[in-house]
Amino acid sequence: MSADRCRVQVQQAAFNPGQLQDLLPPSGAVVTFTGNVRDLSAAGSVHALQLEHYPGMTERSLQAIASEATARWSLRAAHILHRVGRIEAGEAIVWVGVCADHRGEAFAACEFIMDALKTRAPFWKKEHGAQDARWVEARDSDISRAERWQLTRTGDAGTGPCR
Amino acid sequence: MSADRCRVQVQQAAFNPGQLQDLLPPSGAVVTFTGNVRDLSAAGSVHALQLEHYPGMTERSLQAIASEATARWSLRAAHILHRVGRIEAGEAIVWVGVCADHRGEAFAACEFIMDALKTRAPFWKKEHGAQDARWVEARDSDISRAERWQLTRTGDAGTGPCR
Amino acid sequence: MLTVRFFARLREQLACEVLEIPCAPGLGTVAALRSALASRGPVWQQALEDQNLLMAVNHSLAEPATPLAAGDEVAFFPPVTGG
Amino acid sequence: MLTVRFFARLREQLACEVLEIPCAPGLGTVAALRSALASRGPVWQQALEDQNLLMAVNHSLAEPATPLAAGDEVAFFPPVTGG
Repeated sequence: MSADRCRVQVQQAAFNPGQLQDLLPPSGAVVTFTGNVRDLSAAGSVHALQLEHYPGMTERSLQAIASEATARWSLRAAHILHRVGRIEAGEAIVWVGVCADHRGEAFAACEFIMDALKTRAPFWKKEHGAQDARWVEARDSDISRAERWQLTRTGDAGTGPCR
Repeated sequence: MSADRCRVQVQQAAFNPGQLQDLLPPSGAVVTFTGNVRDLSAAGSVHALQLEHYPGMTERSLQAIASEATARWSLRAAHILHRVGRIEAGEAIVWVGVCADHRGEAFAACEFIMDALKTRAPFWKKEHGAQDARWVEARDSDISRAERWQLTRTGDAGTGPCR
Repeated sequence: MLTVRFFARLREQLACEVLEIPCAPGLGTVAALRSALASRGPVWQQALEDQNLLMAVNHSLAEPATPLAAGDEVAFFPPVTGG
Repeated sequence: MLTVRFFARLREQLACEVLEIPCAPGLGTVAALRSALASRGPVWQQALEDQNLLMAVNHSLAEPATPLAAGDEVAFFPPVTGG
């Protein structure tokens, strides 16, 4: 059960969020998050993103985040899929699906996973606009969102039931 | 845009959550909640639920909840689908999909909608077990979850942009 | 006339889904209507004295003091359990 | 030997993706390795003095004092921006 409960995947291919939800185990409450590439950023119009990652460390980091989520909340599943390579505007870049018996735990765990992923998982975005390309800067708001979870921290990366 | 932003539906037919997500408008952050019928409750095993509603008032109540969500948070869409009639264990009973530019707003609005729905929308569940059927009692935890949102209330049902 | 609807467990207890009641001077509020219904007999009295019952007028949640007028649809029902 | 990797903007600034560096007495910690790399020239010095850079050893986030041993893979990279 452990291996199936936390599932993480890093891939180049596009994916359909609805089809990923169909793969989750039966449970009373399912919360999903899908992040799509927006066609506009603070720096201007965006045609596509180029996503760089650190093969090996990225997967390990996502696994640790999913594992920490299952240690902190009572979950039936925590799945993470993140694309790398070139991703066109409008396409999905990340998907998180969390299953639990109770909706409060599913909501909290899904939001925690996204906040942790944004600050701890080695991915880097380069925006491709009409003329130029530029690296995306990390956002302070992501750091402060992630810090919220430290206040009630009950588990630690690496000690969860999925490791 | 208004009409499309808040969409609520009450139906007898089964539905696929993934297909509903495909109908949401393009946006940076999408959070969905799916509630499925569990095969076990506090009162015993559950073969199916019979969902009763108040035609007219139920739809109006869901519309008011979606509208309040769009008044409180900056959302591109808030869709709610709820089944009525007989629903077998394992089947989806409710689905909420929320789209926003920022994930924090999508998470908050989706959770708010579920908490409001659980305490304000006229639906009543009857559990069918192996031998008997019994009405499900309202849960205090649902009431306290819903009350959290009053603390930071900024909009009111009926004043949202979707009415 | 007032239309009065009952739902879920309450509907079963009363063995009644919908009533048509002529407007009368003593039925000016939801609370007054509720008292009048409770006087129909022991089953009605017991079912309607449940403090957790919710009330709606014309598809909006109502208070005991909510006024009633001819043509209104009033509903009584247990706490909701959807989702 | 130590394997040293650079990612994203840092990789472009240095025009370097991976280095193989012989272990040496002066390279016992991540901070020592970082100093040694910075001494390679002005471009390296400027890129590596960025206080926001993150460091990893063998695929785990590391501190300046994290010790290094032969065979370790060390990485330097800007704050992450996935999701």
